[in-house]
Amino acid sequence: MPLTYNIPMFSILLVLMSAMVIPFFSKKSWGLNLIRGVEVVVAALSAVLLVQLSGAGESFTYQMGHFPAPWGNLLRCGPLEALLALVFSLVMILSLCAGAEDIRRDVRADRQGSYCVLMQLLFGSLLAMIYTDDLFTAYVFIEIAAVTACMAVVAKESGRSVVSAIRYLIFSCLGSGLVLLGIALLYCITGQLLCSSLEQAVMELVATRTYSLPLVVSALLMTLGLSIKSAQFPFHAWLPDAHASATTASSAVLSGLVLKGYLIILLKLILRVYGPSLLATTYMDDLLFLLGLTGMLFASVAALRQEEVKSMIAYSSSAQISYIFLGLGLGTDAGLIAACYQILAHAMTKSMIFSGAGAMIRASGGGHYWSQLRGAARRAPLGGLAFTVGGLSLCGLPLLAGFSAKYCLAIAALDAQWQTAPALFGLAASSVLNAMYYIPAILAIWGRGKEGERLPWKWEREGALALFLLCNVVLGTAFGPVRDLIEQGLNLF
Amino acid sequence: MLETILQQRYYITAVLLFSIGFVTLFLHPNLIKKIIGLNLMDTAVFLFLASMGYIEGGAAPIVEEGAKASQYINPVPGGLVLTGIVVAVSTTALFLALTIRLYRQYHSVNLDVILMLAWEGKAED
Amino acid sequence: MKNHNVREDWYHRFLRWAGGEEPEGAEGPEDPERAEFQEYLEYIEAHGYMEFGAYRLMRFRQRREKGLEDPRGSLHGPPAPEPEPVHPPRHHRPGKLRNQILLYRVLSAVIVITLAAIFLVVTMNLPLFGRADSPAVNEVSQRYLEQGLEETGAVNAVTGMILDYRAFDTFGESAVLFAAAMSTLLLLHSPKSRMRTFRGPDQVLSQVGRRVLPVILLFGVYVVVNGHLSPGGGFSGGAILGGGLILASLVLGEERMARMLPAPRTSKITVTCLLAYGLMKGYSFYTGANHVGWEVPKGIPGAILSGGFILPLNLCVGIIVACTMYTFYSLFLEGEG
Amino acid sequence: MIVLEVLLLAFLVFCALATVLGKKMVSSIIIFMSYSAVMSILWFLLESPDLAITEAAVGAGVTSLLFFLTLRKINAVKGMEKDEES
Repeated sequence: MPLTYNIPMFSILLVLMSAMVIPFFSKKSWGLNLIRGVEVVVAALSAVLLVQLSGAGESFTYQMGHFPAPWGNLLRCGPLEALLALVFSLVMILSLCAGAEDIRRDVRADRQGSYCVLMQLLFGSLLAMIYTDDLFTAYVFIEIAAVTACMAVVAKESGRSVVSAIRYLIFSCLGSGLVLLGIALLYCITGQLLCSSLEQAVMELVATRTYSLPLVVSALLMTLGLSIKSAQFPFHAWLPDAHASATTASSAVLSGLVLKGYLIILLKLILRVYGPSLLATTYMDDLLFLLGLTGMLFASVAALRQEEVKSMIAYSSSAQISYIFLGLGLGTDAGLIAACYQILAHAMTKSMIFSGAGAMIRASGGGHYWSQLRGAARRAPLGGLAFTVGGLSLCGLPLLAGFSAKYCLAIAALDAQWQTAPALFGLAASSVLNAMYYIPAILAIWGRGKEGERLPWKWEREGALALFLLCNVVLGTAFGPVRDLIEQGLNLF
Repeated sequence: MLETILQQRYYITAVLLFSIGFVTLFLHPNLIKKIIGLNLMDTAVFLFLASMGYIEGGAAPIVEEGAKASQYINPVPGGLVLTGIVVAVSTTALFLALTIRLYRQYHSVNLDVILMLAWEGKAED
Repeated sequence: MKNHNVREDWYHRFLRWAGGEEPEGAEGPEDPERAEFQEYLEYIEAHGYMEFGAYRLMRFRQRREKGLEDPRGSLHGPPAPEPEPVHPPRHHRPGKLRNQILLYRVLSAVIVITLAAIFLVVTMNLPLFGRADSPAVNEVSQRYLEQGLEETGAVNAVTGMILDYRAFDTFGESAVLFAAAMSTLLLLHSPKSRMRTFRGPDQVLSQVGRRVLPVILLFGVYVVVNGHLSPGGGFSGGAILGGGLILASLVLGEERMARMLPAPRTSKITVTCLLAYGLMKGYSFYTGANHVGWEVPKGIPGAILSGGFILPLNLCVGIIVACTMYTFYSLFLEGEG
Repeated sequence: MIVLEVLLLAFLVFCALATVLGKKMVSSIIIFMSYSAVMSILWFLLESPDLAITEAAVGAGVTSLLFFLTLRKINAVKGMEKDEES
């Protein structure tokens, strides 16, 4: 076995254990530097793995311990997982760099160590969700993500953040309860927990037509639980407050990454456990499609009415998550590719927008209403640029990441059956709605506002924002290669 | 029918408890009750799992050398439940800590009242 | 509310304790805030628990009518330089609370009935309870039971499974505990509370506790150490040990306990054990997947020093759980008095 | 045996309803404690002593203790008003 195959296990353990080392340091700044350093290492390792796997066109399973497949825990990695790990670690580093000042200001000095621990545990749990092939392991790491994400919200000292954190926790617990019951039901009728063995067992059950009701109900329960956790439209009530009241880095990570972690599990359920054909016969994919379609429109309409910049961005996250559901619900390979593209594009774009908005809010002395942000982009030019590019990307300006994802989705919709017209209509309407709230916002921040100090130049923040911009443009222009990579990854998933 | 009900008694209790706990966590305005609901929900799933592992006539899985698997109950659900219990207690502790923090600020454990106070506070900023 | 003449049984004393009252004259009755608190409590009792906080809202309104400044102003960050023309919140009017409660009740009844109906139909279609031919009994559990003894060296199949076959889950679970401990630390610990007043041990409790405490601690250690031989293991033993530590803090007084196990020390112990756990499992993950390296000898099944890494892992998990439980307790107690 | 089991299970559901619908939070939590105790007995009957021990220590012990501490905290308002005004 090549040495590089150890990378998934090694990166998960490295991240989790680096989080556990932090309490030993008494100097506060070390924590942040340590976790960023570890993330750089993980990003580099994932890049190496990605190059190797996509070059060889293979995927592999890695047994955790001395015991083979159905007995021990298993990790599974192919090009798609490596790509996701790479993008996630990049987003994590850049968000933490761009939001570093806000962390120092918003989080009390004696709590910054704990904050770093929790962020790193969150990242570790996301990595584990990407790589794991075992449903129960996935559940455990979902819970870690729930606990730590909730604390990422509450780390900022304000009454509002505690209120939104508790709502977040309530919904998280509801979601994980449903997921756990779904896993238990599935275990009850198949006796397996590993995805690969589950797939066989489920196929057998479908062929012999036994236990079909529990099977469908378990799929429903898990889908419902995961869509509550990823704030898909009717269940998004907790999202805007939680994401808006957190500190900048937390908002960027929560919106960009945490929601996607749950969707990756959903993707695994669809592809590895139930299989697309079962979903089609039980109309599950139509359900996903309709959820996505309504979410695209309603969440965008809700975003229109927001007077706070971060609330608006948070609602827009819910709308963008719906695109992923739409892609999953199309039920075709192209739809799945589009969903994965949207996962990557939205991870990059949304965290960039949050970071840019954080810089602008800082430049306006903490005001987060639109009227206070008038002219903020002149005070924090790179932050304003990041917000502008991100907004335009979500509206669908060509050559940016958001456009490529939408294009992918539109191509996928053309091949679908009855879904073509509604999907295209939804895409168009939601793009118009996106433009309706992002364009006025962009005009407002570049407009003439009250005079203020320019935000002092910090390499940490400006560098991170510039890299964000670069990544976004790369993801938008390198449409072909990225799409091929995803396609290869999905074939090997 | 009645025989099946009697046979599946554990599963039936578990799903009843799950629905009670789920709704309490979802809709009860009192935060303490919500946390109790969370615990009910989790223990319900654990009961479901634990009863799934039971085999009539099986012994606890303290194995002896050369024994047949059929002498014992299935140990897998037991292990899962052990993991789950600890996860549940962690979430509960976090939830309770958040409740205490909220109470310090709003002097209430009723989520509706808290939300109302928070909204008023926001409007007056 | 206090009635010293009647001898109360322990239950009522306990109820009063849980109700937040201090034992026997801990403070003077002339405290003005105390009177206000009493009024508050009476209001709550008159209106049932649903109305918690409504009194506060009422007082808040009264103050605002009198033109006093908003006491909660400091809670929501520095006041904005220009007051915003924000719409008054539409869906959180106080008069609506009662309707909301009604709505909640109806909705909960409906949801309970639907959920229960769906699940009941599902349970009727599940494999029958207690049968040996249910799908969950398959080659996986068979191997755990039949070959677990030689493969892991643990007599207790459950311990062998969670610490050897499925050790990654267990690592994740310890990480959840650690995350929860860090979160409560972040939420409830404040440097101000170093000046907290320590309460001495309660007389009756201390007499009983002194005799029970060693037994509990010993039992906890036994359960942890024998985790691979008898029922129990790191989690159950750790929880018992944690309970013992909590009892110790009640018996010996929090001050002595806090000197012996201050919060930084517990977190360092926890972290050391977690790291040890991670290193041991990292080693066996690596060697297991690559089929290289030295394998830990399994020992004679049934002996205390057997099962390879299982005994040290159990010890680590036990210490992690015990420390975390104690951390929860001490943090929840912090800032009282 | 089966009668005992059914009785215990019915008691569980009853406890769950009582603890959710009860007015007094203290008594709710006491009922929750007995719920956990019954649950641990049931797991003992299901031949899972590991779970029974853990549930008895965690559910009936630590969780309930945390609940009581929280109740004590949230009813003890003393000194909080002062904090906010300063």
